[in-house]
Amino acid sequence: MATKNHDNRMEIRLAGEGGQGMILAGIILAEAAAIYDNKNATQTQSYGPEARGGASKAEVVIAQGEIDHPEVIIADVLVAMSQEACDKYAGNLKKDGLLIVDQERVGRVPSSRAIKVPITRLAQESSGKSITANVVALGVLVGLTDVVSRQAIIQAVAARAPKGTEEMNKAALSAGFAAADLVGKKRPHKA
Amino acid sequence: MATKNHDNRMEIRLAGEGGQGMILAGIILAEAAAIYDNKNATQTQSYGPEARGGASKAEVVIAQGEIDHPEVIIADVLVAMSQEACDKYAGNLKKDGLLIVDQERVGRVPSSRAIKVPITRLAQESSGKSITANVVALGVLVGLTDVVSRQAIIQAVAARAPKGTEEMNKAALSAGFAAADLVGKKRPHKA
Amino acid sequence: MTVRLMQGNEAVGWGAIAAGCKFFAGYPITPSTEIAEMLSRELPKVGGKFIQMEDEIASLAACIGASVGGLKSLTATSGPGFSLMQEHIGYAAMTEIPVVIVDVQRLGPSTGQPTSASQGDVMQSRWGTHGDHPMIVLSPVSVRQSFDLTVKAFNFSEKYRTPVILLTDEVIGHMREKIELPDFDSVERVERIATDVPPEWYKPYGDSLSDVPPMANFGEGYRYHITALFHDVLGYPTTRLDEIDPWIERVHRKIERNLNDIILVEEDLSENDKTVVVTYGASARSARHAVKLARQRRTKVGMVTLLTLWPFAEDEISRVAKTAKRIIVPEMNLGQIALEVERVAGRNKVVRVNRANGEMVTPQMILEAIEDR
Amino acid sequence: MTVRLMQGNEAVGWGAIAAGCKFFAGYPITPSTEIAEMLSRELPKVGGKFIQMEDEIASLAACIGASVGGLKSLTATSGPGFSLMQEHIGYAAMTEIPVVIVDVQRLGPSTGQPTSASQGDVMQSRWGTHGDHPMIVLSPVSVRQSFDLTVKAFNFSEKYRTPVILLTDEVIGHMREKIELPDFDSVERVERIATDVPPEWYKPYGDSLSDVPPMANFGEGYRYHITALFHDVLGYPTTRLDEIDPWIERVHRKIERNLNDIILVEEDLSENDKTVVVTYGASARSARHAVKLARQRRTKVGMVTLLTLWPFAEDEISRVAKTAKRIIVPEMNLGQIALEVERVAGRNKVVRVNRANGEMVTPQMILEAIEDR
Amino acid sequence: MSEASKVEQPVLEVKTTAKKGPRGQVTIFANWCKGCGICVAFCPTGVLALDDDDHPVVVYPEKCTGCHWCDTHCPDLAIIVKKVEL
Amino acid sequence: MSEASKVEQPVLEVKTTAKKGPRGQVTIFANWCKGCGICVAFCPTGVLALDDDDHPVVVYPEKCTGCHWCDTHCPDLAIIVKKVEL
Amino acid sequence: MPTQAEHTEYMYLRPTKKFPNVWCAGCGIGIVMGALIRAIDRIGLEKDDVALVSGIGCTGRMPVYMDFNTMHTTHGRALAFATGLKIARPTMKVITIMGDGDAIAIGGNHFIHAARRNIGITAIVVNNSIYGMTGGQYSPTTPIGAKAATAPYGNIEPPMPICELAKAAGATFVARSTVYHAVELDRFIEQAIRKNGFSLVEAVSYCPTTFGRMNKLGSTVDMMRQLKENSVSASAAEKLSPEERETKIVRGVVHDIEKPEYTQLYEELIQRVQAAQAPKPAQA
Amino acid sequence: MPTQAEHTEYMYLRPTKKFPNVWCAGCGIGIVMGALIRAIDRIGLEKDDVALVSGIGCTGRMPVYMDFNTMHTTHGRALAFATGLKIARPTMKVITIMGDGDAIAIGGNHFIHAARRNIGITAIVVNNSIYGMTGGQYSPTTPIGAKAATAPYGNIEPPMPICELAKAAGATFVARSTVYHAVELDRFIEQAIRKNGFSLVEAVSYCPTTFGRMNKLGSTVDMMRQLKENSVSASAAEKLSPEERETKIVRGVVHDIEKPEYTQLYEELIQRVQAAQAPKPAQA
Ligand SMILES: Cc1ncc(C[n+]2csc(CCOP(=O)(O)OP(=O)(O)O)c2C)c(N)n1
Ligand SMILES: Cc1ncc(C[n+]2csc(CCOP(=O)(O)OP(=O)(O)O)c2C)c(N)n1
Ligand code: SF4
Ligand code: SF4
Ligand code: SF4
Ligand code: SF4
Ligand code: SF4
Ligand code: SF4
Ligand SMILES: [Mg+2]
Ligand SMILES: [Mg+2]
Repeated sequence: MATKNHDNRMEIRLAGEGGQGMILAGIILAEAAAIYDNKNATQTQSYGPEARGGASKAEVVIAQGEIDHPEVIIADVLVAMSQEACDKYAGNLKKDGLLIVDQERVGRVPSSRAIKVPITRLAQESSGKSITANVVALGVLVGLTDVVSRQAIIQAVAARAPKGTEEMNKAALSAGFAAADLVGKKRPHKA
Repeated sequence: MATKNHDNRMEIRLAGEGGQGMILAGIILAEAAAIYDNKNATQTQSYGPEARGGASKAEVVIAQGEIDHPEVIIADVLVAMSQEACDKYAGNLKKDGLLIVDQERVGRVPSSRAIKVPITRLAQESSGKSITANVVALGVLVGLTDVVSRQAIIQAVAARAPKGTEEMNKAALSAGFAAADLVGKKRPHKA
Repeated sequence: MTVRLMQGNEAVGWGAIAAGCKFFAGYPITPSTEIAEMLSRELPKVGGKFIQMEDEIASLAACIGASVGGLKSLTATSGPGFSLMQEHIGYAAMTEIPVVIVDVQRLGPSTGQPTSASQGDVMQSRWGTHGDHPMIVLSPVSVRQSFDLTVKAFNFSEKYRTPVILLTDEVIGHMREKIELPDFDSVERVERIATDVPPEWYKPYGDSLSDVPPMANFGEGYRYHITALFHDVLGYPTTRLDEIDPWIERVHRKIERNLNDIILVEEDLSENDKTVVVTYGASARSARHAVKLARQRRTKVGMVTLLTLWPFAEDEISRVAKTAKRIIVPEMNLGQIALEVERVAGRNKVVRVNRANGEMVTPQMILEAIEDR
Repeated sequence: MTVRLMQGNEAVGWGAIAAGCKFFAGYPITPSTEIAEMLSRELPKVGGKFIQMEDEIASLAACIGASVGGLKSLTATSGPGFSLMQEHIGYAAMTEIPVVIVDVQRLGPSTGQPTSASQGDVMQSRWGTHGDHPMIVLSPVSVRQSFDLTVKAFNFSEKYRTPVILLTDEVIGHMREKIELPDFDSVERVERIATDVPPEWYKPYGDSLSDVPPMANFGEGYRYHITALFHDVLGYPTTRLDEIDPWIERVHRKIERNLNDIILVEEDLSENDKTVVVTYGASARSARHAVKLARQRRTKVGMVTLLTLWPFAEDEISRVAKTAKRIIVPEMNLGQIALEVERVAGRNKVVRVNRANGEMVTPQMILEAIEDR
Repeated sequence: MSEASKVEQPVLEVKTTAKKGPRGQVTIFANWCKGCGICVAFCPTGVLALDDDDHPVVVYPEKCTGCHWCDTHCPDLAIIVKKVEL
Repeated sequence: MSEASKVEQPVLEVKTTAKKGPRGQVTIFANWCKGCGICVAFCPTGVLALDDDDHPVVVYPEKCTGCHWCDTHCPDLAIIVKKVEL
Repeated sequence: MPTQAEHTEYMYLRPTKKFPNVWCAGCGIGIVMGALIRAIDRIGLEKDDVALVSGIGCTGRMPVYMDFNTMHTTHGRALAFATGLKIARPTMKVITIMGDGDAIAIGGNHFIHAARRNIGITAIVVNNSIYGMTGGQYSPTTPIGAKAATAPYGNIEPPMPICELAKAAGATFVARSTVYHAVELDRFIEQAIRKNGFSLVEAVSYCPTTFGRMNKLGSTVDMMRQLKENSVSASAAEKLSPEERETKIVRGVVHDIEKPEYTQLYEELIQRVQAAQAPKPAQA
Repeated sequence: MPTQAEHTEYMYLRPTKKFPNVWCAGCGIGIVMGALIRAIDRIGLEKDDVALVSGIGCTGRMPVYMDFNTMHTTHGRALAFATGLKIARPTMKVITIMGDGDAIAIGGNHFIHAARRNIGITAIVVNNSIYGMTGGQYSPTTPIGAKAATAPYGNIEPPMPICELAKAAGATFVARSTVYHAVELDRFIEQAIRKNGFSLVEAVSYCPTTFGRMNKLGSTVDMMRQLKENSVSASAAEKLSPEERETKIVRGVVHDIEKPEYTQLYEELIQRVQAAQAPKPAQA
């Protein structure tokens, strides 16, 4: 559908496999927007077909004004952490939308404009744990798009980090920012 | 309501206490009409307010043609085997309707035209068992009104009598007929 | 067969036997218990089986299980038990397993008045379980129809692979009326459509030219899976929209395309009836009485008796509404089928005649509505 | 309180706490379980009690028992559990015991698709139990409303001595949104009307100037009887029509005379909207989106959001129908509230927009309906 | 309230060898009595009998030992036995 | 079918003092395996190990006694052990 | 002449609810009612502190006559309602009155879970081996071979041992007696009510109207006599052979142990949680 | 290299249903599935003669993978559906597969009544002490003190002894083992299926994803080890003190008796009724 979005509506989809923490990433992103940037945000999610494991997807909508339809209609940004996720959701991305993939997990991308970042590897390298890949992904996403401010995402990640993992997560986020800076700002065109 | 009844509709109510067999009497009467007189009949019933005992009431509607509303609208005949039953239902009797009461159980009657028969006593005397009072009542009712033929009620009673009680019930029915003959035919006026 | 005086409940039992029912599971409840009692006596005679379960939930579950095993199955209950059966009515609808459920309506809500009559479960019979699915509900007007519609209920349930509800009431269920049962061999019996493909090819939920896929019984060589999760044509769970949507469509289509077969109404109309009574169940008895009285008084009035309550006879009532100025809907509730009549015929045309205290709507009440112009 | 991102289900839990709820009994089921989980954590902190019962039937029973003991009580479930609760919803209605039931709708029928959304229980929430009785059903559109309407649900239930259903759905329940919870002390809380007569004079079901008799809690000196048989003003079973009829009338009257208080709608109408969207729950989010888009395109379109689904906003929709030529009813089911809209507004005016596969109705689908003249 | 009490096997105080004079005074409330006959059948000393109407009556008041069998077992709470101190 | 069978307490045939050569041939089907590590942890003779990807691999095939612990316990039916007749 | 008002039982009957009761002449349910009242009277409970919760059935009609907090719920669910009430009012003596069908057929699950939780409720089951109210269909306690309205050829299902079931599920006091042994019955009920935990008394009764008639067991008096003759005390039962014992109703306290009661554990939980929440006092 | 097709278990998997299964890595439910297949294989049943009926839960997902007549019913009601199926097909081996919540929480009543009737169904209960599928709420078998999603302060309800309950209710074969003891488990399942009557096998399992995580019990491997260490065979249990025994999972056959099976009794009833109905042959 046409996305003459009200109030600078931004639609972000984070998709991967169960266990990669994409839903948590969505929550953190929405919190960054809603609590720290004082915008509005909705976060929704869906689980894979089976009880455990399988695909997992979070959607975040961010806007200045009220958000009506809470789900992604057609994404401004897609972060795909698995090939399956990329295949499944790349079709529902705006023509000028931004596709970020984990370089090592997504071999085939549908467009040459896709931004490939070795997200999981950066997680391992920066924090010593590959499970911070979701935080690296947030760093890349925010670094590239400013859907929320860097300050906001830093606060949001810090607020959600379990005791003792604060530094690790901070490092992962910074690694994401750095990777984004390297790629160069490349915001999706907004209507 | 006005009772321009279709097809010679006759409405009979048999009321008494639980245990007096008034519902069985209703069934027998309806069977006499439906099976042995080849008319149509419906039989309905209601129980007292409480699980056991209390008031009990059977209604029988008999007609040549189809019977629509299956319950008594305003009775042509009321057989009351207890004071409570008489008090409760005498009001719902046609102006020219027939009221038959068990003389020894119903002290107050609402109209001097009520037919008083010592039904339970006749049962005891004729059959040796007061539980045949319901059959005596049928005898009186049929004897007085011809709602069904005597032959039909004789057959219907016989068909329902438990093994070994055939004679007893026959005697009770005859006692009812005899009592009716004594009172003299007094059919309710039919519209 | 001979002429007999019989209760509606008993006639339901005989209807089940005539239809080929071989299994009954139930839990006693007034005013339905006579059905269970007569079948506990009669089923073993025809090699059928009767079991009293620990509750109504288990009763319907056992019926569905027995149906999967190949036996035509029946349960019977009343309000409180019917409420408990709702989850499994949905299960049977979702898995498309034939089963017949009798609800002999009594006065509710809740325990209410067990020995009093009611038509209070009309909407529940359509909407009592969660989620969307079509439902066939039949409602008899007489003892004879209690027999006939029980047979119909079994036939519909097998023909369309669906639960069918026989919605009767305390008046019809307990009333005794003259009935001459037909020879059971002469009764039309529909059997479930057997598959004619070899087991490897069998698709329990699809691949049939009609909207009703053939149903294999367990134990006859067709091993397949049954689940009330949304499932694909093989019966396996699915979350794919391209498998869910067709299921929903097919299951509605199988009813909707066959409304001509399923919707049973009795019309007693003449050309330009300005007043029409739309009625069903016990109230139809009072309505007929009132209509005859009105006609005796030369009042023109038509009557439509719904034997199939659900799916609602939308076309029939629309047609009536074209000419009728007033549609009278007598019910032993506070207005349930009247909602549908209002929806289809227009609210302003409908005159509701309600009684919800356990007593029948009287002919007088209906007559007054007919004559009150 | 601070700004937070919160799920609708969690907001229901906080709404309960704010309303003074002190008891929760439930049985886990997706997608409602977060409500139970948060209350198992939060209730003991405020001296309240949480118990997981052996099933949903027992859960609602325990809530009713606790309410009789004086605690405001809540249960939460989804489709299959909601079907099981039907008998006791009727019990609470019949005995006039306040209790709040949350149904977080998921895709049915039957097991369906536990993690998918639906608005498939709208009719069930009104008609799911046997017999006739009124029912209050509220449906939130946002996380904040999940909080607010939970408070309302408790307040209505105490004020009118009735079960109240909060009919939410998987979208609203699981969605996270920005919310600033109010100071709980500032939230309006309605307490049940205490009796002011001495025990010998107390009539639990009558003798009050209003239609809602005061309710005494067990253990506080007013020993009385509760039964779901029809009962007299003292609570004793009765079969007398002159006691049954007044009960039925009063219980309906207590709702019908207070429609102004109970029926909550949000109207976004301008004078001569020829097209109006009537919506509720998750679909209202899509509808708002579509309406804004349409208005951007200079299409005139109004919108009515039903926060109270039952009793149905008959007057409001009648009013809208006077001027509107088309009323669009988007639902995540196959047309449920649309039935009522059709009944009240006329069938020919209503355009149904349905999706019953677990996905939200999209703004696009609604927009097309709006613009398709 | 929660102290555990010991399991006592109760012994009915039925002594059929009656001392002089009654030790119990029996009253039957006809309005509550349904005439089941339990009291009559089981009174250890034959104090009661059924009348023509199948209702119990006290026929040998002097034989009553006040054992309370009848009022303890009347399903309709229609009998009262009062101990009479000798 | 209904004859009652005796209760036998099964004895695992685990003999860690391996005879010469393997007595079992282990195959792991990676497409079914979820990498839970149960087989690796409990193989009595240490035939298996987890690779970098947390998936089991056969590292000492010759040690396998064919005891069937691993294929009996794999929750994903992802191992097959074939007895090798010596 | 004494008046009814002097009768102990009468003191606990509702002045506003008219007798005679609904039960058939001679029905044992009334005897259990008498026993219950005597037990409550002996313990000396305040009427306000007692709640009677019943399900549907002839037995379920018992509470309405008594002047306590009384609640007639739905068929089979008395214990679930009672659970909520007991949690709301832990100091109240909550007593459920159920028929065998009510407690063990449709209500079996609530029965075993109330027992498992060891919630401080007393369950009284009037076991007449039949569904009385609906007219004599077989129940889960109907003996094998007995006739019933839905077992015209004799029942083939083994009866459920109510007391043993309660014990296995976790009840802390379990006893069985009969309406013939009304004094023993009231003692057991007294013990059960005094118990701090889930307690069960199975009161074996009879239904002359349905079960008695269908199985040709004679009058009420005959059925009382059968209870007397077919039952033995636990101590006497020990002397019987297992086969003989099988055929007897064994009366006595089946089980009596101590275990923490549910609502008390919950109160402790609340205290624990609230204590952890309370701001720590500044160090002295 | 052997192919999967040679695997015994594989012969019983559905060719049309894709693996891997739905369960979390290392979940014990899959081990029970293997044990069940081995048991059926050993008995040598025809696939057509076996029906698997399950309820809702992670455990309830088991039947779909296996190439029998399989039915995934509603939560708690598997045994009620199975009862109808067994009556319709008395010669079929009907096996129900249930989680602890499924069988004993919402399904407790069907459980005790199937046992009471002694209907020839085999019930396999995978007891992981938790509601796995809904995310780890406490179940009627959760140990006292354990944390769960709805017991954040520790569970206060005593667990239900599943085997003892079945025994009290009337089951004729009852056994308990664990997924660590997979070979013993399949032997017990074999015995249970061979039994002509209601038979129960409690397969003690674990849920690493919910219960394990919330109670910090470590990995799947750790939880397996705990099963090994916390369980004893029945014979070993006899040598323990009662207190020690309390803390252990006792494995073994708890109960094994002979009693007429329900569907056989019903077949006899039918024969009896039909014989009485049949016209008497003319006297010779
Ligand atoms: C849900 C539900 N199912 C069935 C009934 C019908 N019913 C009422 S009482 C009863 C059984 C009565 O038997 P029991 O519990 O043993 O009590 P009794 O009458 O023998 O004292 C039944 C089945 C009901 N009221 N509600
Ligand atoms: C009537 C109903 N209530 C609740 C649920 C939700 N539910 C699904 S599975 C489950 C419990 C699962 O626990 P268990 O039976 O122990 O199986 P497990 O997942 O642990 O194997 C629940 C409560 C449901 N599907 N239906
Ligand atoms: S026991 Fe009671 S009811 Fe029965 S006869 Fe004696 S006094 Fe009357
Ligand atoms: S108290 Fe009653 S039973 Fe005892 S001796 Fe006196 S009359 Fe007889
Ligand atoms: S036990 Fe099975 S699933 Fe687990 S690691 Fe070994 S092969 Fe893989
Ligand atoms: S069969 Fe498996 S467990 Fe046994 S020794 Fe070989 S690899 Fe190890
Ligand atoms: S039917 Fe039976 S149980 Fe009910 S009151 Fe009569 S005798 Fe008692
Ligand atoms: S949640 Fe628990 S029980 Fe369910 S599959 Fe995962 S580990 Fe197994
Ligand atoms: Mg009983
Ligand atoms: Mg479990």
